[in-house]
Amino acid sequence: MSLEERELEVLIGPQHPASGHMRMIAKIDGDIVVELRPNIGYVHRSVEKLAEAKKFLQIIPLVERPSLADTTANNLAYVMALEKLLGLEAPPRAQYLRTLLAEINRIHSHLYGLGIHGVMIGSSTAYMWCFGDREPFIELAQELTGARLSYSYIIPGGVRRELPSRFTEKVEKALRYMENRMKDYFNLYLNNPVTRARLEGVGVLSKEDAIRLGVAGPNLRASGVPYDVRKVEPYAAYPDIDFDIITEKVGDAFARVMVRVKEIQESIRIIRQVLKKMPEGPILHEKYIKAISPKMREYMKETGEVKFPGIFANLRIPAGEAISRVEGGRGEVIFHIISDGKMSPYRMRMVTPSFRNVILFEHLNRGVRVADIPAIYGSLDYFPPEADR
Amino acid sequence: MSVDKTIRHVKALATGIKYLVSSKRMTLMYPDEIEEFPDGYRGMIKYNWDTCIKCGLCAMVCPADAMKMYISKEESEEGKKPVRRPGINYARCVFCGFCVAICPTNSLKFTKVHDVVYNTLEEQVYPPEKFREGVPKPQYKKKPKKMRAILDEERGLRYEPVE
Amino acid sequence: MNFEELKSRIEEGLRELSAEISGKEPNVININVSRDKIVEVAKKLKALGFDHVKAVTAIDYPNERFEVVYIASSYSNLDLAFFLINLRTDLPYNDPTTPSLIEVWPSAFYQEHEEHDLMGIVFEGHPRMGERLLLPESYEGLPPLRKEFKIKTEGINA
Amino acid sequence: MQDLLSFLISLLFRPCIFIPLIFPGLTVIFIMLLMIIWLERKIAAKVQLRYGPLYVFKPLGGVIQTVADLLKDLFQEPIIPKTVDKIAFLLTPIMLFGLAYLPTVVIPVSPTFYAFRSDLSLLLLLTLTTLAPIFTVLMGWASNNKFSLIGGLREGYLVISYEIPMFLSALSMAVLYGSLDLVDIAEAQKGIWGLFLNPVAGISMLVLIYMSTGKFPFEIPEAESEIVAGAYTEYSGIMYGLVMGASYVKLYVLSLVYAILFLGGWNPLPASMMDNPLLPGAMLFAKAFILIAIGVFLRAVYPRFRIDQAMNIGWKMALPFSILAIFISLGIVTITGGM
Repeated sequence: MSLEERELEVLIGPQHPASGHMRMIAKIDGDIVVELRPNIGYVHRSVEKLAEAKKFLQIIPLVERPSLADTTANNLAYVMALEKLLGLEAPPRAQYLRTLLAEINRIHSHLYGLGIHGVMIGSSTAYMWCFGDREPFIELAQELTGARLSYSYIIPGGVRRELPSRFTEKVEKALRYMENRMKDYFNLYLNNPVTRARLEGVGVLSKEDAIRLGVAGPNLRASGVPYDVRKVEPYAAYPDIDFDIITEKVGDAFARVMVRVKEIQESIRIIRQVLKKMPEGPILHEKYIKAISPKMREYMKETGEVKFPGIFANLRIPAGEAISRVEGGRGEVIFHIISDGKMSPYRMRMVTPSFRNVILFEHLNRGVRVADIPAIYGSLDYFPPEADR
Repeated sequence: MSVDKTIRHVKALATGIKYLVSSKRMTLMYPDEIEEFPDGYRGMIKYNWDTCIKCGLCAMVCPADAMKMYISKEESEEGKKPVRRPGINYARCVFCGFCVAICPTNSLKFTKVHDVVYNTLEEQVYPPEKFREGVPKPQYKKKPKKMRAILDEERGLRYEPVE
Repeated sequence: MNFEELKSRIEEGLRELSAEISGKEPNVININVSRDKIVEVAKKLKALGFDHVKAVTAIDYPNERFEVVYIASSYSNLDLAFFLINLRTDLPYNDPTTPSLIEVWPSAFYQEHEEHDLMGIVFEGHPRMGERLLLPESYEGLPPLRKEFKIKTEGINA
Repeated sequence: MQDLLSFLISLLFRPCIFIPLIFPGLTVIFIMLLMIIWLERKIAAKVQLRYGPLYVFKPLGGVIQTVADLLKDLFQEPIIPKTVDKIAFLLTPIMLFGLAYLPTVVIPVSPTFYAFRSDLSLLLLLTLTTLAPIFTVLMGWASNNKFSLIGGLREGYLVISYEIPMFLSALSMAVLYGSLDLVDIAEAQKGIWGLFLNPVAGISMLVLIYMSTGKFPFEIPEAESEIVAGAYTEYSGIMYGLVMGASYVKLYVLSLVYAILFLGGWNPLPASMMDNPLLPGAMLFAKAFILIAIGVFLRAVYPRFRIDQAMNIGWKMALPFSILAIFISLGIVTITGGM
C-alpha cells in the first residue's frame, strides 16, 4: 500500500466540540498525526480596517472585542500607544489601578485557559471549577469598572473609575479563597496521574524552536525563555512591583499549564503589593481634568467616576508612529499605530499573542497521536477570535 | 504502578469525595434569583430630557453608532427649525458607557437594568421621545429573589438575599 | 546596552548595505533598506541577536508606495529585548513584491501571509502566496486593508 | 377474578418470566437507566459545585429529567444520513442494546430462582457480553463518517486489550470455587467474599469493567473533544438513546456479574429469606448499583487516557495481574483443597 492511501484527512472544526472557531486539517496515519494545518479566519472581523474608519476613542471597545477573556491587555496596549503619541503619562494612581485590573484580568484569563484545557482532555470538573472560580474575579472587576468582561476601563491619560469603597478587603478575600482552592486543583486535577499521563511529554517545544518561531506569552516561558514585557519594558506600575518571571524548562503541555498556574499565584502577589502601595492622587491627567467643567469636576470628586472632557469625542492624535507592547494573560500584545494627525489612525496594526502562536499548531502536531491534538491545542490557550481579529 | 502514583490516585479520589459530600455550590439560580449589581454597573441608560443641552457629544463618541441624534418632532415644529436630541439603539449598544461619561450635564445615567427581551429589532430603537420614558422594567413570570454577590474567603462567591 | 551603543553597532554591521538608520528614543531603531537588500540586512540583524519578528506591518500610501515594516526583537538576548528594530522597505505602488524573510525569521510566516491576504503584498519565496488566510477562499476583489477599499460610515444623525 | 389475579402474579413470579422481564431484566434495566443517568449528572454536578438537573420534578431533585430526555429523544426526528449503509446503520443500535440486555437471562437471583442454570453459565455470560463491541465497530463503519470510523476502531483496539484479562480475572474465581456455575459460585461465598480471597482479581476486574463500558478515565471510543461522539456521531433521536443506553446496560450486567463473583451475590441473607426472589434480588441489585455509582463518580475525578495508554494498562498491567490472580486462586485451592 502506498503512503497516500494510508493517510486519512480529518477536518476538525469549525463545527466540532473542541475546535473553537477554526478548522484544523489533520492528515492521520492510523493514530499518528502526519501533518496538521490550522485554517483560521472564521471569526475575522477586520479590526485593523475598522479602526481606520473610527475615531481614536471609539477604537477602545473595538480592540477589546477580539479577546473577550483578556480585554485589559488590548485596552492597555492601545491606550499606551496613544499616550506615546500624545506625549503624556497617566498619573501614578491611575497606573496602579491599571496594574490592578490587568492582574485581576490575568487571573481570570488564565483560569479560562486552564478550564478549556481541562475539558479538552476530558476533565469536566477542571472546567467547571475554573469557570466557577473566575466568577469572584469577574465580580471584582465588575465592581471596579461596571462591566463583566469588556471593561473599556483605561482611557488616554488615566482610568475611568476610582477604587470602590472597601475594595481592598474584598480583593483580599478573593485572593485567599483562590490560594486555598489551588490545593484542591492540585489534588484533583494537576497531580492526577491521568492528567499527568496526558500532558507530560506531549507537544514539546524546545527553547530554540520557541525563539525561532517567535512564540508569545506563557507558551514561550514554558520553554525556558524568561521574557516578560513587564520586566523587559516595564509599564504602568510594574517598575515598582516586586515579582518573578515564571519559567519552566521542559516546554511540554504540562509545563505550559504549570506556568499559568504559577502565574496566578504570582498575580496574587502583585495584586497585594499594588493595593498596599497604591498612591493617592488624581486618576486622570490634569490636562484633561482642566478641560472638564467645574461642575462636573465636583461630580467626579463626589462619585469617583471620571467624566470625559469634550475633546475626547474628536480626539486628535499628533502625527507620528508608536509601538506599544503589553504582557497580557495570553502573551505579548503589540500595537503599531501610524497617525497622520487626524481623528482616526492612518494605519493600526494589532498583533495578538494567539496570532503569533498559530504557527505552533503546525509545529507541535507532527507525529503526535490524534488524542494529543486537543491536549496540545488547549495547552496553548489559543483563542480563535483573538487570532483572527 | 508506583507508590507515588497510587497516593496521587487516592488523593484525587478523596478530593472528589470531599466535594461530593460538601454542600458548597456556586450557582445563582437565575431566573428564580437575580443578581443585584453593585453601584456603577453599566446597564441600560436613562435620559433626562430637561437637563439635556443637545450638544451631540454622546452621539459623536459612541463607538457602535448606537447613540444618534434624532429630530425631535414637537420641538422642531415649535421652533420652526430642526432640533435634534439623542436616541439609542440597544441592538447596537455595547454598554461601554462612553456617552454617559462624556455628557457634560449628566443627562445620561446608568441603570442596573440589563435583562430585557425584545420581539423585534425595531423595538430596540429608542428615539428621544421613547428614550425619555426611562428603561423598560424587566418582566418576570414569578417575582425573583434579589441576591447580592458577596466575596467570601471560604466559598469565593456567596449570594445573599437583598432586603 | 544603551540606545546609542546599539545604534552604532547596527550602523557598523550594516555599513556596506546602504541602509538608512535612524533612532527614536528610547527603544525604536528604524532601518530603511531597498527591497533587494532586505534579506541580507535581516541576516545581519539576526546575527546581531534579533532572533524573531513581533509584527509585520504593511502600510498603503495610495498611488505612491507601500511600506513594509518588520518589527524585530530578541528573545535569546534579554539585553536586546528592550529594543524594537523596525526594518522598513518601500515598494512601488504598481509592483508590491518583496522577498520573503521567512528563511531568516520563521516567526514572520503567518504575519507575511496575513499582509499578503489583507494588503495584497507579494512576498516572494513564501510557500503560501495566493492562498487565503483570514479572508474566505472565495473572496475576490480589492485587498481590504488598501485605502481604496472604503467602508461605509454612518455619521451621528439618524 | 381473584383467582385470575393470583394466577397472573404467580405467572409473573415464574423465573422464566420474572428474570427476563422484571429483575434483572427489562423493567429494572429501564428504571436503572433512568436513575443512573440522572445520578451521573447529579454526582458530577455536586463535585463541580453545581446543582445538575433540577427543574423536572423539583422535590426529588429533578429525578424525572431523564424521562423528559427520553421523551424528547423519542419524538425527535431520526435523521438517517444519505451516505450511510442503511441496514447496518439501523440494525446496529438494536443489536447493541439487545446484546447488552441478553446476558441478564443467565443471571440467577437466588440459589433457587433462576431462569437458566448450566454448568457453564459464567462462560456463556462472558461470551454474550463480548458480542456487543463487534457492533460498535460495525456502527463506525456503517456511519460513513471519519470520526465514527476512528471511534469504531478505537473500540476494536480496546476490546482485545480488556477482554482477555477480564476473562482471566473472572475465570480465576471459577478456578477458586471449582465451578463455572454462577449459583454455585455465589453460594460458595457464604463465608468470605471472593474480593477478600483474591483481591488482585477483584481490583483488576473492576477496572476492566469500567474500561469495557467506556467510563472515565477510559471514555476513549467516544471521546467528545477528540472525535465528537466516536461511533455514535451520526445517530440522533431514539437511536442515539439506544446506543447510549447500551453501554449503561453493559455496565449494569457486568456489575451484577461482579457482585456474584466477588461480593457474594445474595449473601449474607439467611436461607429462610431465599424463597421469594425479591429480597435476594434487592441485595444483588444494591451491590451492583453501588458499583455503577462508583463508575459514574469517576467522571468527576478523571480526565481520559489516550488510547495507547489504555492499551498499555490492558496488556502490561491488567494481563499480568489477572494471570497472577489465577495463580493466587490455584494457590488457595491447593492449600485449602478446594472451597
